[in-house]
Amino acid sequence: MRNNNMVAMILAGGRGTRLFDLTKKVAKPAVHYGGKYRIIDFPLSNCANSDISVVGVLTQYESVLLNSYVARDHHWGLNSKDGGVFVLPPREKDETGFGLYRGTADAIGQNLDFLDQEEAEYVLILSGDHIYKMNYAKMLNDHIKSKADATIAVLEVPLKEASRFGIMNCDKNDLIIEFEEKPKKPKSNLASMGIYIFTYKTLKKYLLADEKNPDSSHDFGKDIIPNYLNDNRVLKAHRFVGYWKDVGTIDSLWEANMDLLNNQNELNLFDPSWKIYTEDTNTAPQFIGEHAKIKRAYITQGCIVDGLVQDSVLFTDVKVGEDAKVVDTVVMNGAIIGKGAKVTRCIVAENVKIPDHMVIGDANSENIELVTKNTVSKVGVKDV
Amino acid sequence: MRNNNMVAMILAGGRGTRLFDLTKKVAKPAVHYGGKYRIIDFPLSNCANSDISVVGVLTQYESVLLNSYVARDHHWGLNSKDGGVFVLPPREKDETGFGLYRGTADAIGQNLDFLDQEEAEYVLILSGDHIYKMNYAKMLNDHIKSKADATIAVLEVPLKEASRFGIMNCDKNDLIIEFEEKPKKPKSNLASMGIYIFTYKTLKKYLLADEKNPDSSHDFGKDIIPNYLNDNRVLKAHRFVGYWKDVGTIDSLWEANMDLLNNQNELNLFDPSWKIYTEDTNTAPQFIGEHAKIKRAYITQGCIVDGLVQDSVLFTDVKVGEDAKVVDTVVMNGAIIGKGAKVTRCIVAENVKIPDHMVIGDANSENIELVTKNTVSKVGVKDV
Amino acid sequence: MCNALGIVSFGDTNVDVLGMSNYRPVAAINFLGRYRIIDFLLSNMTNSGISNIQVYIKNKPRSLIDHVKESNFNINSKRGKIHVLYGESQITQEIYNHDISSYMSNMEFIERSNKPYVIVAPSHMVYRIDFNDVLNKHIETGNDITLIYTSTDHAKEEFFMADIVNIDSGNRVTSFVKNRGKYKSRNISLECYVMSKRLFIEMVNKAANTSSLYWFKDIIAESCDDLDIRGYQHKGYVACINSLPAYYRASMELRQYQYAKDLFKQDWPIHTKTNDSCPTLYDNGASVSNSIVANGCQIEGTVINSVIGRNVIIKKGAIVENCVILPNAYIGEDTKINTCVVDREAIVHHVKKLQGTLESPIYVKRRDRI
Amino acid sequence: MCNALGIVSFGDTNVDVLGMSNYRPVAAINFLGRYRIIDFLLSNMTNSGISNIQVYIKNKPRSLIDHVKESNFNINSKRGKIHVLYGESQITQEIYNHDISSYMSNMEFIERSNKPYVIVAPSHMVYRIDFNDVLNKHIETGNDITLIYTSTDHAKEEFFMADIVNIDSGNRVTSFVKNRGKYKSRNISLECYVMSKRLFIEMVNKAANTSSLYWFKDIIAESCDDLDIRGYQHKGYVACINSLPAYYRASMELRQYQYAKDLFKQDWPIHTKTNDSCPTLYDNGASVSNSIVANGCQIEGTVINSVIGRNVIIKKGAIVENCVILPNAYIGEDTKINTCVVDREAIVHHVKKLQGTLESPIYVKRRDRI
Repeated sequence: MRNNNMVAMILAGGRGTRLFDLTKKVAKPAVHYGGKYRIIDFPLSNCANSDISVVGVLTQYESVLLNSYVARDHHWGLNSKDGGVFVLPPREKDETGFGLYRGTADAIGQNLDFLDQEEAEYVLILSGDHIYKMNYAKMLNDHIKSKADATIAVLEVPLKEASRFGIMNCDKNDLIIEFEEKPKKPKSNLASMGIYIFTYKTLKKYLLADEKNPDSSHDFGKDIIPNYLNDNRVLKAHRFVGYWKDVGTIDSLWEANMDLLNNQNELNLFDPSWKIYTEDTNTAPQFIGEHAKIKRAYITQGCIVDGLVQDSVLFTDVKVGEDAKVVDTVVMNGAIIGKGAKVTRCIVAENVKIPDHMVIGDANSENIELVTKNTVSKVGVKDV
Repeated sequence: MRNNNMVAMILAGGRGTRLFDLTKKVAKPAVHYGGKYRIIDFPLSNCANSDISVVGVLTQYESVLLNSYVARDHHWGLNSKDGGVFVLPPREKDETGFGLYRGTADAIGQNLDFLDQEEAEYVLILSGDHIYKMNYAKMLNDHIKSKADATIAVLEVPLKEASRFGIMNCDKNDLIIEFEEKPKKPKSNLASMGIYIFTYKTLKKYLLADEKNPDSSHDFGKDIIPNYLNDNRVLKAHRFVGYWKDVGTIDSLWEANMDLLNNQNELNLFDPSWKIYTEDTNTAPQFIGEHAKIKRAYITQGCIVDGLVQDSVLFTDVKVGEDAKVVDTVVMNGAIIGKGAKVTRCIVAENVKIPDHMVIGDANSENIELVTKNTVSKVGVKDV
Repeated sequence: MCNALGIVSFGDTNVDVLGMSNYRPVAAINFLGRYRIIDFLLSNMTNSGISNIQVYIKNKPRSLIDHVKESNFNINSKRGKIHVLYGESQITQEIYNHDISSYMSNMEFIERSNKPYVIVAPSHMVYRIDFNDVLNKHIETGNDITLIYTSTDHAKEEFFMADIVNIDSGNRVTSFVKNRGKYKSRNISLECYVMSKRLFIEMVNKAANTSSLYWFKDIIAESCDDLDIRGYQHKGYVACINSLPAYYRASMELRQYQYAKDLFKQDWPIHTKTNDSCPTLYDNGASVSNSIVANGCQIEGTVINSVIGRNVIIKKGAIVENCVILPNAYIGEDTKINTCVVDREAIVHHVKKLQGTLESPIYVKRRDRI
Repeated sequence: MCNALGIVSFGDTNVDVLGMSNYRPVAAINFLGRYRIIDFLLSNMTNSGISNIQVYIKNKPRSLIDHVKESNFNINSKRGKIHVLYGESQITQEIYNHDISSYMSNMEFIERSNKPYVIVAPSHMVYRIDFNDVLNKHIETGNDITLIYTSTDHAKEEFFMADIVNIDSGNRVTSFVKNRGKYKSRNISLECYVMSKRLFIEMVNKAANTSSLYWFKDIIAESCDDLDIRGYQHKGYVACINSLPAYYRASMELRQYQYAKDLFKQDWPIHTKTNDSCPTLYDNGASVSNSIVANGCQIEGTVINSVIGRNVIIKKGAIVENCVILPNAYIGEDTKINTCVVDREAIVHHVKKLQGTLESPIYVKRRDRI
């Protein structure tokens, strides 16, 4: 279905350096989350659920896994005849030679031929590393109704935190009259979510001009939006209410996982009308052994649990041995918690094997501990 | 199905400069051929028909169309659960930074992580711009049976032409004892087709070593195969019999199309047991009008013909007006031959509109004329 | 985005393409070389943004299920679904095998849809329409049911046994009668109804309670006084394929580009199951004019005023005139056939001459060898 | 690459999982939380490289067609095909509705296959096998038919009414008898036959000509003397799901990892239709042990020794013990159920206590509300 000719472009080039070892071999949008998902499943599923059929994914850094992950577009039903998920890395061209993407706007600017080819009428710009559910079709309706040149999704944030965000100052019709990047004295609490709908014809002009501007940083927030405002273009703020999380740090990734233990959480992954689709793993159901004790946990297929799991999230194929204790912890795919081991307030990275009886993490720690293969080999085994 | 864990890697980075305007905006493997196909449909369909499920396509130059074309892997049935067509352009890595592919071997060498991830046991190296039908499963059997480290598909060529090819000199068991690139005095007529099967574990070692060799040109023919031979590795020649064409020039592209007019041609696209799959276009059937005269032609869906078509191939959505004459000509997708126009011994490029009554091409020309938008605007209209 | 559930109904007992429907439902009959009849309606629906569609069939579901499941109607494969439904319980008498009984036995699936509207249409009416226009008009007017009709001046020759719809000056549907070919100019119902899902379910239940022989169109006809049913005129080309002569006539009309171009628009693709056939080879000796030809054919003979299906072989000296040849058929050397419908995989070889008439074209059965 | 056509047969009249098979063929019954019974056989076939498979069913094809078409069995979507077949003509008497009549009415599809061998197997036998090993052995030995069997010491309790196969010292099959539970140790036929396609067609024709009541296994049994039928012993875990107690027993066995691990191997994925459910939330109050749990569940109660299907909700204070709960069922607050099989979408709410026995577990019907 190509009802509205809106093409989504997901910016997925982020290195996510504050996630340390989790992004050493994997781009941030491919980081695991919530038991069975990867972060980029959220924008991709939102696209599928919003009747968008063509999605470009702009990748750059360490993208082999991410590229082959998103290329299996049938996971999100995005394999319709005219649709698809298209990986768009930087590439060589006849005219311009070869270079990395210089910024968010340049990433789109270098792919105008793709947007032309897909006959885009509107372009939806998304980030590959946010966790939320949003109906972009409604946002497009808003964009069309308000005859805007660009529509920006905004979230109300507490005013005292507003200075950490790009803030939109609007008139009473939610038309944007001013944009301030991390203002010291914010005039409003409407923060940009980095989600934009542009009417493509206009955007193309601005991007072509921006490509040639040597002083530009080629960024939507810093260059394109201000240019639109300078030219008195119509910019609409589209208000979003609901769960939204940018998981930039180990602590915020852990928190976002812990949110799922709350059966009232706003993200509500149980909702059958807005499913988050992901890779179909060939794993068996969960085997809960005879010594298992499970107190408030979020557990997915392929896990084999024979110990205590409390206030924790277990990802695909995790094994928890007899007498092990996993508390306040996120255990990523394929990790093994040995017999009698005790893990508290940690994120255990993929495929890490915690030896029997090892004790790791601290119930009173300020920060969440990231447990990697290195950690395990460094820390001694403490028998308790 | 992942029966044999052979991953195919299609080298599709060629600029194809000798195809001039046909490859100005499109990489050579994406050039149209045979009415409804693109050249890369042949290796991709061969993979599908040989039970290969994972295919990497290494692209580089002007690849937006090629990338999004191959990414729609359901066209070749290559969208099985574990399978897929994966676009592999050069990319940024944590260790090495960012650079173009330096040669055929480097293209594979930069994607060892992909091959590792797909758990390749064997790697099949293909070129994206050859037209042929070949069962790679049989070649793999040959490779396994002869316990080879590498197997190279070879074609018997007339001895006098052998000096244009890479020639394999073999023992009586078809084991390769010597490789000569374009030898002045060829000792055999077995030419390499640029199709290799490597046992991955061995290949990986050679590629890693080659990456570090500053004197290497990073090419399979010039570096990797000679290194294998130097080390007395087992190299098998796999004999291929049948239609095979490298369409590097306008003339050879034209010839390859004309071959299809022969109902005995070896390529035999009518064979239901080895179909060549391609994009599914939403075109109507062919409409043959009341003034149409068709003498020996190969015509596909979407064409509307009301003139004379003789010894010609019409691609998707071509229109031939009343009283037009199309003779010894290849007319590419969407081109329009105006009323009373006369086109002889040409390739008419995509979407070119030949005005009514224009006369173009010459029955006695030495070379085939490529008709582009430029040609049409330059040449005057001659009424005959 | 069309906020409606699509329901493909099956035609009543007046729809029977003699001979051909022995092998498959009318919906699954090959049409214009590369399509099945149902492709036109399903493409109307999916192109209008309807991605949840129920296809009801009476019997012989296999060919239709295979076709629908293996076609690519360009909808999201997770969110959308084309669901082929049929009564699973055995119906003892054919007379009880009507649309109402199918809807009743699959009511669970209808109720499960979260769309507020339904668009019900049979597949044997072939035309091109954007259902968004109809639904928007329906919502704007606020009436109970909107019915699509076409106005024709050929009601004597075409649309035989279809429903004539009588419409008053206020565009309100007042009654229906069968077209028995008595009058030239009439409004013909395309049997496509737009209404709320709630009303649809109500009507189905009412029909079931009224009579166990009622079809959905019977309860509609009976409700003209109680409900506000409005007409929506469709102005483009319409073919009503409810008999073999009608099938033949539509094929002959649509092989001419001036008629066909109304169905085949660039921005309105007709989706179907691709067969991955190569282009058609017009070999030495071929002479083809005024015809539709699908891909994969090998033609060495003469083809005039005909529709040639996929992978058909026409040998030297054969003359095919005013014929409809279905996929994979074989017309042998020096065979002369005129005004025939040759079904799939049939071989015409030993019989050297066949001549039918417009009113009753000769039908060569599926896989027949003559 | 297994050079064989896969044929999934349906079980004879002794296969009937009471209650559950009213709603779907045995092949389509939900199993182990997230599978259908047929997934194990189909995965055996596709993992062995068989990409052309015919699934024969007796009746109620819909649930199985939907499941098979929407699952991803990891085969090339152009080259491979899993074709669900059934008799389209009405069979007047159930006694004539056997595998031979299905094969006969779909002989066209069997003949069309270009594979020289067939592997015929019913879906109600659950085990893990690489058919390449069997086929290679068959070709090596050069016998007519190879039959897979398992040796059990539990023939008194299990495989009731399955076929006991008698094998001589030369590994040749000499005769079959029904297992009526009299003896402890027996060789049980898995009803899986490997032979050339030519012989298969011959046998089907012979059966049809011999008696219109013959099943395929009848003609096999009759041919022990004339044909060289050899046994191939399968050594891994086998469950024979031919009745409700057998279904229940297999579920109880396989919820224990020491049995299940024989079926679930890393390099031998069991393919099924994904439902895209989120992980399971073990909420405050949950206590779960010795159980299999699928995804999408919300558990606030106690679960012991049970199999819990996808999207099941178990409310506070509920105790589920020794039960098999199928997808989308709801177990209300303070409900205590023991030794029950609760079918899909059933709601156990008002009845606060249910207690079955091993020989006859209580069965709560699909969509029941009790």
